[in-house]
Formats: sequence, structure tokens, C-alpha cells
Amino acid sequence: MSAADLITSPPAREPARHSNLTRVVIYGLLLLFAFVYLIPLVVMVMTSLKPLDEVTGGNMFALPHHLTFDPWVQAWGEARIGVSDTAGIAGYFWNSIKMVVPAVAISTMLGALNGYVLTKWRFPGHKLVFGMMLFACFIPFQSVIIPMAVILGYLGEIGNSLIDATGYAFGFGNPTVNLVIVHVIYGLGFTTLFFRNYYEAFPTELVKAAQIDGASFFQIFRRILLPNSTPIIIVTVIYQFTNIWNDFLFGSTFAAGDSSPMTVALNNLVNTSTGIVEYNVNMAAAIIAAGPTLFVYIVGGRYFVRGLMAGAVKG
Amino acid sequence: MTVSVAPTVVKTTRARRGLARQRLQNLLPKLVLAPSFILVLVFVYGFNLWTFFLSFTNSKAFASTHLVGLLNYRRLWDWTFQSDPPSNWYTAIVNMGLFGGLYVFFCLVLGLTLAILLDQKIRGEGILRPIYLYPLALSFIVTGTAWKLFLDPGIGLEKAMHDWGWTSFHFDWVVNPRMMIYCVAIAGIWQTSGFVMAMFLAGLRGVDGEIIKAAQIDGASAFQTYRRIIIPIMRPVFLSAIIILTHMAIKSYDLVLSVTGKNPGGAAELPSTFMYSFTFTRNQMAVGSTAAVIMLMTIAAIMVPYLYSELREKGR
Amino acid sequence: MAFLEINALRKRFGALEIIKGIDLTLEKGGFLVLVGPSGCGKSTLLNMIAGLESITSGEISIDGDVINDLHPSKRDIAMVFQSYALYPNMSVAQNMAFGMEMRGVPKPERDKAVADVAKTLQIEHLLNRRPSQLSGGQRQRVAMGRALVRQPRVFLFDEPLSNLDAKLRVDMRIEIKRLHHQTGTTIVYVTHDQIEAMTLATRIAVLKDGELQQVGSPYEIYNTPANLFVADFMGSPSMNLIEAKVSKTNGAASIVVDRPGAEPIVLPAPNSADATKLRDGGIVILGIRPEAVSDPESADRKSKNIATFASHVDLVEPAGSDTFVVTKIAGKEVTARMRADADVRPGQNVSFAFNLDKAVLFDPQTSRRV
Amino acid sequence: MKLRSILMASVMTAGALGLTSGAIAAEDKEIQMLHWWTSGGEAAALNVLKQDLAKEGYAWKDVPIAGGGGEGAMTALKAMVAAGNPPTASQILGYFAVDYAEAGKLGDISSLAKKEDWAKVVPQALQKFTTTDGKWDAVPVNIHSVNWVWINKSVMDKIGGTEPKNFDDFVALLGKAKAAGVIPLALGGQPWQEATLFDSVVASTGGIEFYKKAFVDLDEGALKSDTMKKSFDNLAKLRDYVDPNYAGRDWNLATAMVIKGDALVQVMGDWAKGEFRAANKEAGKDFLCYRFPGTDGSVIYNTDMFAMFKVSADRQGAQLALADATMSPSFQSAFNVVKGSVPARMDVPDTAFDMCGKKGIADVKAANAAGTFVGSMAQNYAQPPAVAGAYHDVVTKFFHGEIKTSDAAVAELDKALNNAK
Repeated sequence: MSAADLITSPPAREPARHSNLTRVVIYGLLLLFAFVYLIPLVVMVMTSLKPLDEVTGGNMFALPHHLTFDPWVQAWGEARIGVSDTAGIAGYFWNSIKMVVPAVAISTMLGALNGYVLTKWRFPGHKLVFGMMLFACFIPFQSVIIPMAVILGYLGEIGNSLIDATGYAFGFGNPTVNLVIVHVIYGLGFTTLFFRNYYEAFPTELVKAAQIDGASFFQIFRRILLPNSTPIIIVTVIYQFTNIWNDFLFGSTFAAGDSSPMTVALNNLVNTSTGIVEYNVNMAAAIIAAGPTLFVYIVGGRYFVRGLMAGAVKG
Repeated sequence: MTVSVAPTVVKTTRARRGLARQRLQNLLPKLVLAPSFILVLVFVYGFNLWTFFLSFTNSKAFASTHLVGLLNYRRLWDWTFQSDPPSNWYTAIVNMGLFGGLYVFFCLVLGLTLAILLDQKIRGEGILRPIYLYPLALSFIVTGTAWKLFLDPGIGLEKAMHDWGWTSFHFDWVVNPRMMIYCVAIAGIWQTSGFVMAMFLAGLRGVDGEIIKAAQIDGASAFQTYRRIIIPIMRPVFLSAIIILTHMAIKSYDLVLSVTGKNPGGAAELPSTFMYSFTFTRNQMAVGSTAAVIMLMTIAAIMVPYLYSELREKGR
Repeated sequence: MAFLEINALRKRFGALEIIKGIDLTLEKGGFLVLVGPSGCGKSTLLNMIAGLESITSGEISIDGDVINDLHPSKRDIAMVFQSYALYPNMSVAQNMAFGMEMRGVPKPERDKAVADVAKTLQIEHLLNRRPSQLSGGQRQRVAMGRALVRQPRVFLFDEPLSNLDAKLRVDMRIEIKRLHHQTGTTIVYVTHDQIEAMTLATRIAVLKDGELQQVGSPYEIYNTPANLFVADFMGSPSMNLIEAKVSKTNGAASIVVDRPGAEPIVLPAPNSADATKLRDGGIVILGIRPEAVSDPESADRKSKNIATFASHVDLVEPAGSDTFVVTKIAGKEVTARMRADADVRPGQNVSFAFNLDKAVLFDPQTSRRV
Repeated sequence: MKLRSILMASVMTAGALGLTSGAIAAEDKEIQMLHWWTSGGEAAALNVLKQDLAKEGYAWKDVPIAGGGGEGAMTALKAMVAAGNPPTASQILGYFAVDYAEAGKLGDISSLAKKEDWAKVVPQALQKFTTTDGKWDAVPVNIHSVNWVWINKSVMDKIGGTEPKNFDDFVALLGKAKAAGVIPLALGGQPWQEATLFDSVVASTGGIEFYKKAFVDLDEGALKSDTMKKSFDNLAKLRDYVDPNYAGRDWNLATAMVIKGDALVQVMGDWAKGEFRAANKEAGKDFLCYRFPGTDGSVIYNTDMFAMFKVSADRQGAQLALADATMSPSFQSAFNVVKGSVPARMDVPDTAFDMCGKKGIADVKAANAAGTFVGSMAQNYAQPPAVAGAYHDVVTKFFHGEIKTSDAAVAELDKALNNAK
């Protein structure tokens, strides 16, 4: 198979032939699973469209009697979260975006570079380096919180000094920047894994050809590898986006307050220790909070599988 | 004479410049990798060393440097074998085994099943696929709550079944401390199996069609083709899936708390919740660190040989 | 001084030595084919010339410049890869121009060069396509075009035809040969296909296990293989190798092939062999190419040294232009090349004529030619 | 770091030389406040404080982290402190305040405390948590007590129940409810709720002195005593009156059961009253509040405090303003009316409080005077978190049947508490 084949067209397979009975069984199973997978979402959506008394009093599977969109309006812009002036989770939504976009971009870029080096510019011990980075995926986050906080504290002090000296902190000590740093670091293992596996299957001859053509290390990366990495970039971005968007532990610990991400706000809304539990608002907020990731999966699902296919899953 | 001298000079300087370039080129890849590696070294391995150190101290609310030897390890050792009544640590280990095993196993089985079913040239794959995938998009904070609500016999599934007349229906796992961990597993499997499905689907689509034709000609049934040919070919997919699943199982934290409701009877303890509660809630940081160290060593004992063999096998 | 010189070249990966001290030269405009079975180190050698593999020891120079430490792009070479290695994200034109772009050649110049080469190779209509939209042969042409555009001092080809089907392979082979004639560039070409080696090369280097077996013109390699390996490897069908005994009477050596259940065949020693090295009763291996074995009628009339004997026919392979007849002599299969219309059937006893002018002898101990 | 101190030094020198007047680091007018009071009622109450401070020109920067009785918030707090970037103040509970004080992380607001004479108005017992070596470093916002029972009045009337005076009465009352087909005891099966219930059971079974001896002094004899065994037995009796789906239930859902009349009674701290209020239920009319039977006259307390962290000089003004505002009688009254608790100042009039609030205030005063004002074991007010955590473990395991007998429970309790000490 030629280099171009490897990247552009997966090997085609003949359709499986089945008897009608088997077909029925296959479709039946698929639909059954789909049903089971959908139940929680359906319940969430229905709950979010009911008035509260109907939620607490009625059957959770029952369709809403009095359809209402109030919970959504409340969750988005009215529900008070703490004493802050921002009402609803709208403001925190933006916080999350500001944090997720750079974190995903940077960790993906670094992962791509690492994968490039680890497959196309091997050096003695490259396996050990990769193994160590991969094993880093497994550390329990609970035990890194305090030392991480100390280091972020130092960064904050650097920021203060910079403010004193230049009037500008250059992002040091900014909670959003801190979260970006944390997520980039703890996302490196996976992004490197994805790209390494992808580039492992990437024809080395292309790199050699480019070398002969006189392309430099970065030119080869930028001109040859990156333009042919779309599938794996999609996979990595989806994976990182989901994980970082849904992170609560780091978000609540390192960026509490005005700059806290969506999940923290959602938690503050859902997990209040007192007061009536407004399930309908909670569920609306939850769906809103999941909006971007849901969107990414529904729209990007096809590319996701395609991307995984293009090499991410090859050990 | 003069004519022949000049080229030599040019040649040597050119060679020297080439040498310097070459050296830079040789160094560049390492330079590019270095920042990431250093970050990992400091923020993962450095922090783990720190945790390791703390496990020998008497740190309570804050890190202390007062060494107490193996005291914390002895404590956890005792707790490891204390099953009547089970210590929280004992429960945590047992639950980790149960949860981790069920979670990884069923995610793989379900993921593979769904992938194989979807791979039968199904109409509407574009609709079905996101249905299996979407749960991963939801935050644990919410799905935990939703599942708790859903499984709660008083307001959820059981009540609904009773309302609809199936009064003998009984499902109370989520409020039965002994069964709780299975509920966590159910919610976890629901959340992740779609992702595994996507990975397997990708793996299946990547299998060379000629191999399948060959198997069919050899007289293998569809089932045999999958079991004997396709699934073994997808071994690398299993590697990736197992890595991702294991890491998710180990890190499951929000999910446990939100599904079980703060761990009644200490029955839903997992190492992650144990560590968290000892480090942050009970102000016994040293014990929490010790648990972290043991957990990490266990993971290392399982994963390192696996990673080693898988990475080694690929040779080169 | 030769144009391309390789001196005592070695390549080691840890304890494993892949290239074991190779010396090679190639004159300007020459066509050197590196041939050998897979794993013999021929591709590694090519990559070392290209600068894609580092050199453990030894020296490579082009036109007198030692290029050991030069970056591939500074060696003034071009390479055509087995998989063509076309950049899938670029059009054909962009692919061809990439090397010049990297060297900072202005765009108009690049376009012109690409257009010229495209014309030569008749791929003008493909310039705006992506590699994925091309057929195998077209990709091959583009890959060559990309190399040609550079106008390098040395062309490197790494099994460029192995991904093509048989007919296309022949066409492209001719194309490459024509190209070499037209442009007169120096070419190093790696293949495991000995026909390609024979047809293309001005000079063939046969490698095995990282060691050079023989270097020479195709004629030399074919007719006077240096050892058993080269004899066996080059030529299709391959050379017949028959164990025989030397019998010396009055200083004239003859070769005796024992046949169980039949009288031995006695052959005069071939001229190529150094009779002084033959010892009475010594064992040798007689190497004779199928075309030197035929039916007596079509045996070479100019030959002075023809031996005829009868043998049992095992198998007949009509190949259209020729008919190959397989017989067993001393337990060894011997293939004879007969006329296309030779009326031979399996089971018959047929007369075979050995043209011993074309035969060689090998010493089974050293496997070298005697 | 260095640059900064050099700059600071030069500014100071300049100030000392009189070259600049009033140019010394302007006061930071921002109050950064970490807490987990995010629900409507609590946030509204806290908003009073925010507005009070706004009048004085202070900006309120909210750092809310809800959930788990402040678990998430405590983690964030620890991280902020570790980073050397503590909030101006943080909501804090019991021994956590002591831990931070001992680690030298808390500031000193003694000047204000002395001026306002807080030592006089705040119960002595609370000052254990708000002061360190005589220095004030935290302010109490309220006094909660855990030995309350909350009863749905209409259910009570329906089954013809009367106020239970001792534990046996209580069991009898629960029995009545059970016979009437009502869930007798609404309980959330989470370790802290069960432990909170056990606080009351122990005080009821052994009396408040026994409670003190066992939990405050960790007296070996008391911990291993028959009285403790009996306490466990009594706790086991209550288990019979809980509905089957109690495990893992949140406390406010249990309260909701009482509010809706699905259950008769909940044993819970007075924060439960906030739920009744939020559901527009009136004390005395819709629901009844009694001390846990057999504990009348004693108050097992816990308190929400604002810990004042060691902050830079420019932030201290804001910190003092926050402390002052928090301790103002008007805020204490307004806040606690909403929260269900009673003011931490003994001199706040009870006029704004409902029947239960009034009783609470009177009880605290009486208990404080009588020496029956003791910290809750379950809520980290009798022992540090490590011991309290071990206590939670034993109680919840006993309640859920992991520990099978009261004998085993007593032995386990003694072992666990000693282990955690």
C-alpha cells in the first residue's frame, strides 16, 4: 500500500451478508442498546421541562404535563450561584471556553510534536521516555493537588513581581492560565499516546523524502505531518475537550470564584447543601453544561471514528 | 598549487558548518521533546516523590517533615487484612477490584458487541453512533446525580415500574450498601462503553478485507471469523482501550460520590475517595499519601509489565 | 577518481553489523544496481548514501567531496522511494516543487522546472491532482519527476518498481533506462529483481549479509559469477549447479558426474576454470546456465566444448519463446532451455547438450569460482 | 520576589523620608470569601453581609464551592493556602480552624475583638475555635445544635402523639407512626447523618456528662462502658423505624419527607429548619421542634465560622471590616433567622426568631451557663477531623450492619478513635 493510500483511504470491506432473521436480531439489539443508553438523557430532558412539583410528585418517565422552559431560562441566566453578581451559569460557560480552548490547543500541539519526535526522530531511550509519559496518565490527581498549588503559588508571585516591575503579569498567577497549565501537563500523556500511535503508521519514507528535499525538522512537521494529521487531531481534540471541559477537581481547587469553570458552577447549583432541590433547573443546567461536548460528539462522531481508525487505536 | 589549495579550504569549512548543522539537527528533536518530558518529570514523578516522602511523615492537615518511619504503611497493612468489620481501606481495595474489573470488562464487552453489530453494514449508523457516544460528553457530576435519581427505588425506576403496575419489580441496589458499587459500575459503563465502541469500530474498519475473505473461504462462520481472526488482529486496540479504561476506573471519583451519596456504611469507598477523604477531609495527609503510594505501586505492578511487553513487541 | 566512491563503509546498530566494510566506485553517468535478497543491507547502503542513515565508519564521497556528515539535502542527490513517498497533502506540482521551495528557489523558476520535467515525463495533465487521485504508474512517474526536477549529481532509486504490476514494471524499466540515456545522470538503484539489475545496470553490485559478493558489469556478473551465491542469485531460471568429481589424466582435467543407476557423465573441464587448481578426485560444483543446456540440434555451433548425454525428462515448461525442460542429474534438478517447438514430453529419454564454454566450476568448500 | 521586596522597601523608605505622603500601598478594598453557602436562602443571607460591606466601600469577591459539607471548599482552601494566596476569609468548621491556626496560617483580629469585647458575648466554648493563645483569628457566624427532632405536626396529630420525654418515649412514638403506616424516622443514610444522630443518642442514653467524658475527653472507660454499648443498642432500635431506601439519601431529601408528611420525624441539626422555612412551613403550626428526647437542657453544638487568614497589610482593613460586619448583632439576627440557627452572640435579641429559634437561643444561654454546652462529635467540634472521621466510620458501619453487635461496635469505636488520635 502506498503512502497516500495509508492516509487517505481505509481499506474497503465487503458488506457482511446476513439472513433476514439475523438482520432482525442485529437491529433489535442495536435499538435496545440505543434505548438503554438514551434513557438517562430522556429523563434529564423531560425533568428539565417540567415544573418542580411535577418532578417531585410524578413519575419520572411521564411526559411533562405543563411544558415549561423556565428551568432552562433559570439555569442559563437567573439561578443564583452563591453571592456573586453573576446569575445562572452563562458567565461560567464563557470561563470554561476561555480555559478549554487554549488548554486543548496547547496539549494537542505538544502531543503532536512529541509523537513526531518519538516516531520519526528516535533516539536511544525513546521507549523509556514514552513509557514514562504514558504511565503519567495513571497518577491519581488527588495526590498532586497540594504540590501543584505550591508551584502555582510561585507562579503567582512571579506574576506579582512582574506587575510591580512592568505593570503587567503576563498571565502569571491568572487562575485561567493556571488551569490551562495544569490541564496541559496532565493531558500530555494521552495526546502523546494518540499522536505517537498515529505517526507510528505514518510512512517514514515521506519524512525521508522531505529531508532529501531539504525540509528542516519543523518544516517537515508543519508541511508534511501536520497537514496529514487531521483525523488524529480530531480525535485528540475531542478527547481533550471532553476531559478538560468536564473536569471538576482541578477547576474547583485552582480556579474557584469568578474564574471558575462551568463544572464548578454546575456543582454549586446542583450540590447546594440546603434548600429545595430544583431538579428541573439542575437538569437543564446539566444539559447546558454538556452542550458543547454533546455538540462535539454528535457532529464530530463520524470524524471521531474515522480518526480513531486512522491510527489512534493502534497500540 | 594555489588553485588546488582553495577548494580544500572551502571544503573543510563547508564540512565543519555541515557538522554543526548536523549536530543541531540531531539535538533538535530532543529539545522539542524536552519541555514536555521535563513537565512530566516534575509534575508527575517529582510530585510522586513528594507524596512518597509524605508517606513516611506524620503530616496531618499540612505537610510535615517529621518522620515516623513505616507507621503509616503498618497502619494500612493492618487495614488491608482487616475484614471484620472491613476497614475503609479494605473496602476500597475490594471495591476497586470489583469496580475496576466489572468496569473494564463490561466496557470492553459492550463496546466490542456494539462495534461488531454496527459493523454489519447497518442502516442508520449515523444516528445510532452518537447515541452510544453521547454519555461521555456529560460530566460525572451530573450523570451521577441522574443515575442516582434513576435508580432510587423511591422515585426512580422501581417506582415507575410500580406505577405502571409491575408491583413485583424490585431494584434497590443503589440504596443497598452491598450492591452500591455495582450501581457505580453501571453508571460508569454506561458512560464509557460508547467510547470503547468507537475505538473498536475504528479497529474493525481497519482490518484488511482480504483477511476476512480468506477466513470465509476457509469456512469460518461469522462468529468464528470474529473470534479467531478479527479480534486477535485488534489486539492493539485492546491495549489503547485498556489503558484508557484503567485510567478512568482509577480516577473515578466524582461518579462514586454522586451515585452513592457520600458513601453510606463506608460501602462505596474506592482508593480515590479514601485518599481524598484522608488527605483533605480527615486531615491525615500522611495516610492519604501512603494510600496514594500503594495505589500507584499497584498500578505500576500491573501496567509496567504490560506496557513493557506491548512496547517491546513492536520492536524497532 | 571515480564520481561516487564508497570506502570501507560500515554500519552498526549496537552489536549488529549491517554493512560490513563495503568498497564501491561508480563513474560519472554510470548506473549502479545494488542487488541482493531482502535483508542484505542494500537499502541501508542506499540510505547511507542519501544521508538518511548515519555512517558508523568509512567514507562516502561524491565527485571528490566527502559527504559523510552532510545533511541529505546538501548532498545534491535525489531519491525515488519504493512507496514513492509523495506528500499526500500536496498536488503533484507542489510535490515536485517542494525541494526547490525548501532551497528558496523563486516561484517562477520552480514552475518552469516543474513544467519542463512534467513534459519530459508526460505528466503535465496530472500536475494539479493529488497523489491519491493517481494510478500506481502515474505515482511512479511523479516520484521520478520530483527527483528529476532537482537535477542532482546522483539519483537514488529504492526498489522503485516493486509496487507495480508486471506489465507496467517492464514499461517503467524501459522508461528509466531511456531517461538514463537521455540525461546521463549517475544512478544508484536498489532492487531485489535480478532482471531489473541485468537490464538497467552498467555496473552491478551483489550484496549478501552486508558484504559485497561481486561487482562488475552485467555480463561479468552473469557469465562469470564470483561465487555460488551470485551464480544462484542472478539469472532466471537460475544457474544449474551440479556436484561433480574432477578426474585428471595427463594434465587434462575432466569432470565426472556420477549417476546412480546410469553411466556417469564425463565432461571436459570448462575453459573458464583454472585447470591447475583442479585436483584429481576433488569435488567441484559445475555451474551451467539453462541456456547452455539444450537439445543437440540447437546447441551453439561455435562452441568448441559440447558434451552430449541422454537423460530422463521430468518436467516440461513451455514458456512461449522457449521451452524449459527439467531433468534430474545426480539427484539435482537441471533445467535446459530448448527451442520453443522442441518436441519433448515428460518421461522421454532425451539427449542434452552441455555447452561447456559457458560453464563454470566452484569449489564447494569456499564456494568461490575456480 | 526580590524585585518586589526591593520595590516595597524603596516605597517604604520614601514614605519614611516624607517624600511621599499617603502614597503607601493603597488599601485593597476587596474581600475574597470562600464558602459553600450557595443555595438560595443561604446566599440571600450572606448577601446581607455583602451589602453591609458594600456600604463601607468593600467589594465582595465570592468563592463558592458547594457540596459535601464543604469538602470541595476545604480542598480549594488548602490549595489556596498552600499557594500562599489565601482568601480574606473562609467559612470553616470546628477543628479545621484549629489546624489552620496551629499551622500559623491565620491572622490576628484581636484589636477589633477587644474593642468590641467579643469575649464577653461569645460563649466560652466557641472561643476555643475562634481564638489561639488568646488571639482572635476567626469569627463565629452562628450556633447550630444537632440534638433536635423535627416533627410534622399534622402527622403527629393524626397518630395522636405527644412530645417524647426520653428515649423510650421516642421509640414508642416511632412505633405509633409505624403502626399508622407512616415512615417513622426520616434519615439520610450517609455517614455524617448517622453520626449526627448518634451524637444525640449517646447524650440521651448516657447523659451529657457521659457524652463529654467519652467524646471530648476520649476517656477509655467511657468509650468502653456499658453505657456506650447501650447507646449503640439504642441506635440499633432506631434502625427499625427507617424506610428501606434511606441509604445515601441527602439530608434535605429526608427533611422534605417530613415536610410532605411522608415521614413523622427527622433527627437533624437546626439547619433543617431552613428547609421548613423555605417550604413556607411555620414552626408550631406545621411542624414541631423538640430537643432530642432525653437531652433537653443540653446543647450539642456546631458553629459556622469565618476564619481570618494571614493576609498582607493592604488586605487587613477589609478583613477587619468583614469581621466587624459579621459580628454585628443585626447581621447575626438576620442571618440566623434564615439559616435556622441561633446567633453566636448571646446579646442578640430573639424578637425576629420563630418559636424554635427562640427556644434555641434560650437553650444555648442556659446550657452555656450550666456547662452542658458541648461540641458535636459528628461535626468535628469535639475532636479533630481524623478522630471524627473514625467515629463516622464506626457508626455508619454499625448502622448498616457491617459491625454486627454493639459489643463489637464498642470495641471498634475505642480502637478506631485511639488509632486516629
